Amino acid sequence: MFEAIAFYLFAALTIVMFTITVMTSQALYAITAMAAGMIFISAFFFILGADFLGAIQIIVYTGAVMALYAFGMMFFDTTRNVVEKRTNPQIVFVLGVLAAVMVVAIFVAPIVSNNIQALYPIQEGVGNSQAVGMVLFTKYLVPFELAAVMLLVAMIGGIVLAGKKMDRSLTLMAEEEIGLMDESYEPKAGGH
Amino acid sequence: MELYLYIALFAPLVGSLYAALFGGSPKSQHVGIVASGLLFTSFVSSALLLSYVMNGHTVHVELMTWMATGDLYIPFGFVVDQVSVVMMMVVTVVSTVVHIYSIGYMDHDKGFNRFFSWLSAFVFSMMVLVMSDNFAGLFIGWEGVGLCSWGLIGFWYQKESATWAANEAFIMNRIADLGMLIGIFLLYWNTGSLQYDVVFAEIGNLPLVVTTWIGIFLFIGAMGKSAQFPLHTWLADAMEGPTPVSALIHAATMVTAGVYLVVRANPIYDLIPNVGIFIASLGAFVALFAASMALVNRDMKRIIAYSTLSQLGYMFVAAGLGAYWVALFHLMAHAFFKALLFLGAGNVMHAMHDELDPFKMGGLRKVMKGTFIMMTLASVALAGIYPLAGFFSKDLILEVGFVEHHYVIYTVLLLTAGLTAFYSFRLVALIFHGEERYKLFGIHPHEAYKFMLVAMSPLLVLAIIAGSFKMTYYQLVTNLLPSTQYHVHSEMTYWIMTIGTQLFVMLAIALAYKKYSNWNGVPDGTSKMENRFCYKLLWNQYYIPKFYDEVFSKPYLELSRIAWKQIDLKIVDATVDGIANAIYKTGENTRDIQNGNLSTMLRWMVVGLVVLVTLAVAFTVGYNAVGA
Amino acid sequence: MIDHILTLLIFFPALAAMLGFVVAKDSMRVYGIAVAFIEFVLSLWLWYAYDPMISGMQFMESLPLIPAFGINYLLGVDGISLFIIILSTFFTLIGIASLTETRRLKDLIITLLFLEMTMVGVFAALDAIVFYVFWELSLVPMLYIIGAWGGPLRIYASIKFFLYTFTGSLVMLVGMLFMAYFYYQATGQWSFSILEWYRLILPENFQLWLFAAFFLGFAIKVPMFPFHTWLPYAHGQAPTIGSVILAAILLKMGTYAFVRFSLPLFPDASVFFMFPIAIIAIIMIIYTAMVAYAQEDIKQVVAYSSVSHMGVIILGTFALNVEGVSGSVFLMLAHGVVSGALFLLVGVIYDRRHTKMMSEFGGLASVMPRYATIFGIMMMASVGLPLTINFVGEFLSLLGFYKQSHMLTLTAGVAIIVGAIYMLAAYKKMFFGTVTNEENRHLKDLNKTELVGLVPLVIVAIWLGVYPKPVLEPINNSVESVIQLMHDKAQSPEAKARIPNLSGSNGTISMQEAH
Amino acid sequence: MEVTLTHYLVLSTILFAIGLIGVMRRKNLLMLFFATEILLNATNIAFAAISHYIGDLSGQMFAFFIIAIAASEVAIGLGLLIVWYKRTGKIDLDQMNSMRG
Repeated sequence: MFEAIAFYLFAALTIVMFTITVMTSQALYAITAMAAGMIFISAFFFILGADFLGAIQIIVYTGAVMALYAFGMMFFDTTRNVVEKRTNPQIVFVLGVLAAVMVVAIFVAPIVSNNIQALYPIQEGVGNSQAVGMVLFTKYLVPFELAAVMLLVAMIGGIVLAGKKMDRSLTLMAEEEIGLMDESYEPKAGGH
Repeated sequence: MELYLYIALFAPLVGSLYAALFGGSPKSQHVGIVASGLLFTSFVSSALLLSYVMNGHTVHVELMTWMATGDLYIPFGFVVDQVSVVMMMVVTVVSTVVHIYSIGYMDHDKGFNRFFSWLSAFVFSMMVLVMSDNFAGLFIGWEGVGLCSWGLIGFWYQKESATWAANEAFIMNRIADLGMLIGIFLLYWNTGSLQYDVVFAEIGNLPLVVTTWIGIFLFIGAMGKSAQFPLHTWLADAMEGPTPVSALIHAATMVTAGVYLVVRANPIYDLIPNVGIFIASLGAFVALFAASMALVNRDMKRIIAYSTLSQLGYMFVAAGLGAYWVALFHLMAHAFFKALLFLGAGNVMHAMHDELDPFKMGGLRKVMKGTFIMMTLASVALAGIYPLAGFFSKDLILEVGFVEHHYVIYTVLLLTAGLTAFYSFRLVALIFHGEERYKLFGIHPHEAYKFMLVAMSPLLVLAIIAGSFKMTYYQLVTNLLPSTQYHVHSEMTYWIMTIGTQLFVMLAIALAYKKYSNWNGVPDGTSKMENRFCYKLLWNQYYIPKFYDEVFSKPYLELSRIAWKQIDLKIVDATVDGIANAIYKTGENTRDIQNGNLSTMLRWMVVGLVVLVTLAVAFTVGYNAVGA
Repeated sequence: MIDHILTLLIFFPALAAMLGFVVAKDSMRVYGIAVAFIEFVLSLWLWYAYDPMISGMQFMESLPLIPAFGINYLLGVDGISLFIIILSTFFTLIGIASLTETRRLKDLIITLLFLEMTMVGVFAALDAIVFYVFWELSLVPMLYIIGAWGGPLRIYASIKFFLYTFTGSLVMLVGMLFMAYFYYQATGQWSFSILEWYRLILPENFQLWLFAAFFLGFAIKVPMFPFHTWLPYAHGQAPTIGSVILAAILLKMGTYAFVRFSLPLFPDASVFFMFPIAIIAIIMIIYTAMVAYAQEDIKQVVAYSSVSHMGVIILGTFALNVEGVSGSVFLMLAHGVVSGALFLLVGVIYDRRHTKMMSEFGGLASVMPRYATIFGIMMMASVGLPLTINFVGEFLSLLGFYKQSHMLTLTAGVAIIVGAIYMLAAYKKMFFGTVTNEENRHLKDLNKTELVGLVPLVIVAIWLGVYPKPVLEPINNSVESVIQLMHDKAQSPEAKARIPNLSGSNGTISMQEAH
Repeated sequence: MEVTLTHYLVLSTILFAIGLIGVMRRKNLLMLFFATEILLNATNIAFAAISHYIGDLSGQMFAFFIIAIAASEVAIGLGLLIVWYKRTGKIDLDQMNSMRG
């Protein structure tokens, strides 16, 4: 009972939050609503008994990712309303709903739930984090390491990309100067 | 004897090739002489063969294989038997005469050499036709004479009417040839061979239906060549050709090929008397039909052409009623006097500077005595007056009709005989008697070259005496053909019939003379008679050419245009181009997907997702449905 | 050398064409004629060495290309292909010898020699893949010839030609792959050898599908109604030499392939589709003859007449008996000679007047008597007069089909009437009457170069019409083995009944010999 | 009133649809990124739910990796975005048409 109430409550909250994210024209509203939505999602993970995942969700998403976005937004003019030219908004909704309906249709089909067997059953009496750790470091070791490397690469990539010529603000330069910069840069690239 | 056979057959071919060698060069007398000489050789060989055959032998040779595949085996085989030798004699005699005559007739023509090339080629084809020992060989000759007839009708190719007539003749013959071809196919698939002897031996074992169809299809072939209704229109138009051509091809030889075919295929037609009666009825109809058109025509050559048509009708009556030897006999006699008539008409034409309207002539007997005598005698023979050739052959056909109890046919033929006499002498009277109307047109007629008249004389002799060969001929051909004698049982009836016919014919002649020998002026379409419906009907050949033109030629052209412009270009081709264009347009339109706008791309991505998911659902549902 | 004569025949012109790039421009013509002549002599040697009494393949060569999939370089000739190969070399020779084109002559001759390679290759190939490769390759030189030397609409025409035939052959390729797959299923081995395929008896429903796939490729090539519309454009725009080769040889690929593939591989399907195809053939015959009659351009008349005659060939092929199939194979040669000659003749007048509209002419018989004579002979051959080459083929084709259906043959026989109508009408328009157009008054008659091309064709047209035996006999023997094979393979009772059994009447032919 | 797997899946789908709508609707690149995050989270819920109801940890593993990928994506994506913004001063999707064919 408690579970059900929690589910519906958080479901409603998440949907509302994400709808705001998608619909609002204020970037700050959007990011705030999204951060909230992320936290509410972690609630589902807890309900589902995936404690570790819930924790990760809060740490990584609400912590790291949202912080990144927040930092990113500092570069842009976020106070201003986001003006977007929209063409055929109906199509967007129709397509979205159609996709949803179809996916639901697949999910509710009996064939999906009946034919699946557990490969790595959840062991009784073992905590979620422990169980996750066991699977992660045995069966999924290689993907895990790869993910780690990927994160590292992403981190370095992010720094390199965003930090290129940080000493000179491109926004304050005239078009010609940027053009010149590119020209002076490109021969070097060609020289490699 | 084989040597003579080959000489008879190939001498005209050599003549043709010789003439063709000089085809491009201007007139050279020697071409005509060589061609005529070679034909004479052919004639002599045929005569030798005749004497050989009269002794009761036949010659049968096989030159080489023509087509052999599967079970089909067609050789170039030639046979000289009692029937073909008669035809050979007719062909070679008439063609030799015509060749010699043509040397004079075509004297001033630029295409002199070409003419002889075609003419000899024609004789060769005709010889192949009559001498072949199988239906395929017959068909070679059959088409060959058609080709030569095309070349000769359209000999003066500058003339629109001549080329038109040539094409008409060829195409009409082709229509009939299709029937013949089908007949040949039927013969092959039912008897397994096309050789006369094999076919005739087998034919009795076939179901009657098949035999009937064979008979019908072969006769359709004969109808085209012999210009029987409804394929008759080409013959009158074929008179556009030079007159010797008309004499040789469109009177004496080619048009009788149909009769020859029926005579040759007599074992088939013997089995199917119903078809025979049809043939006879059609023949009788054509006889009357053509004679009626000849009554009013004002073109000398066309009148003779209609008379040919009419006489062909007689022959078919005889052949249809099973009196094959009678048909062949009339064919022979007719060839002589009709060729003579045509050649005489050629002389008149020459004299009158190619004027064809007999109403513009008159009184020519004074200047053209020889021609006058010949044409008159030929007309007498044609009318069937005793003791000329026509009497023996034509009266015999009447007797056949009578004896076989086909009284309707008999009556029709009798009536036709009267008409024949009338229009023949209408022509003679208009040309040779009465006022010299040609003077109005400032023409100075002159008699033809003497050697032309001399060349014609054998025909004259034959036209007079051919009747006396009757018994010899009868004994000869009945070795091969059914030897029914056609005698009216009662002596009394016979004499009444014969004398009655003679009187009737003479009456017709007298009427013609009375009406036309003192003709004045040239009719100009205003007289009362010319405005009568009957006259107009006959004058316009029962409107049949017009009918053909309106119902077949023009719609065919129109339909062809539609087929090209509407169907081929607008439907078939447009569909093909339409498919190509559709593909091209699709590409053109879907280029927007690749417009580089990321937002649009995202949308398309979602569309793709939806489609894929939908497919997944659909297939799952389908799979489950089938699985259940 | 005689063992490898087919390889030699295929690749000699290609090698010579390669060498041709270094030959000086002025001597290219002589070089081309020499090469084509040698090739022609080689093909005659092939004929000389060919044993007409053997019905199966001769001079077979085999070289594995992709052994894993059973693709071999497999060549061989029988009576059916032998003469088409000779026809190809003959027409290349005639075409090059009577070439009047002056623009980029060198390129043209090189292209023609490459084309010759592909043509001989198609007819000599016994491996489906090799066949397909040559089949498609043949499009390229032709595309180039039309596109580079053609008339004003040449790009449209050449692309249409290429895409149209290419589409058809792709479907055919799919059919071939399926066929090979079936063979693999049946025997556990891959093979693309046609002779191996012959042994395979397919279930009837597979036959129907495969037949349809092959049919599309062949039908477009032939071209059969309603796939024929590329042909008038191709002919209309192609230079004379292009039209000649196209009409004489390339179209024969389709009909040849019917005899080589469709009939022996799918006997039941052949019987099943016999009547529909016969009806299409009859539509081709009559409808295109009518279209030809309506044309104003003499070249289009000849082009449509080609389609019409191809209808008779198809009809003969689907007669499924020795008479009909032999006739149709013979008619392929006949049509090649006659339509090739007619296109050459049209080219002659086009060279002089640069127009092909019949209304521009009239009365040519008096200006150009030699031309008129040869045109007349060829026209009569086209009309199918006895003692010309076409008659033998048409007669046998129709005769053969008569066994299958009376009514259809009667309808198809209208060919001899409608054929006469459009041909005579065209001839009348061009040659008869008086010279009305002043420009025509001083046209030159045929010159030596043109006569060199035309006289041999006239001789062949009459020689084979009078004495077809040397050609008909080998054709007959090979066709007999094909028919016997079909009869033996046929499963449905109807097919057994429709395809005659020859071993009863002619005990020498058996399946083993066919291989 | 038991919450079944289907409930979660439907929720996940709804969130996914919202994300999709956002992806299609947004022209501002930053907002577009937000929408992709929603997409990823929607799947995460589905994975976790399936993992729970089937009793298999693999689902959680996938969700885990998805989070890792999302993090990397944000890092790289934002970096690129900043560079782009520096160059053009705009982050409007419609302006990014250098891929136009």
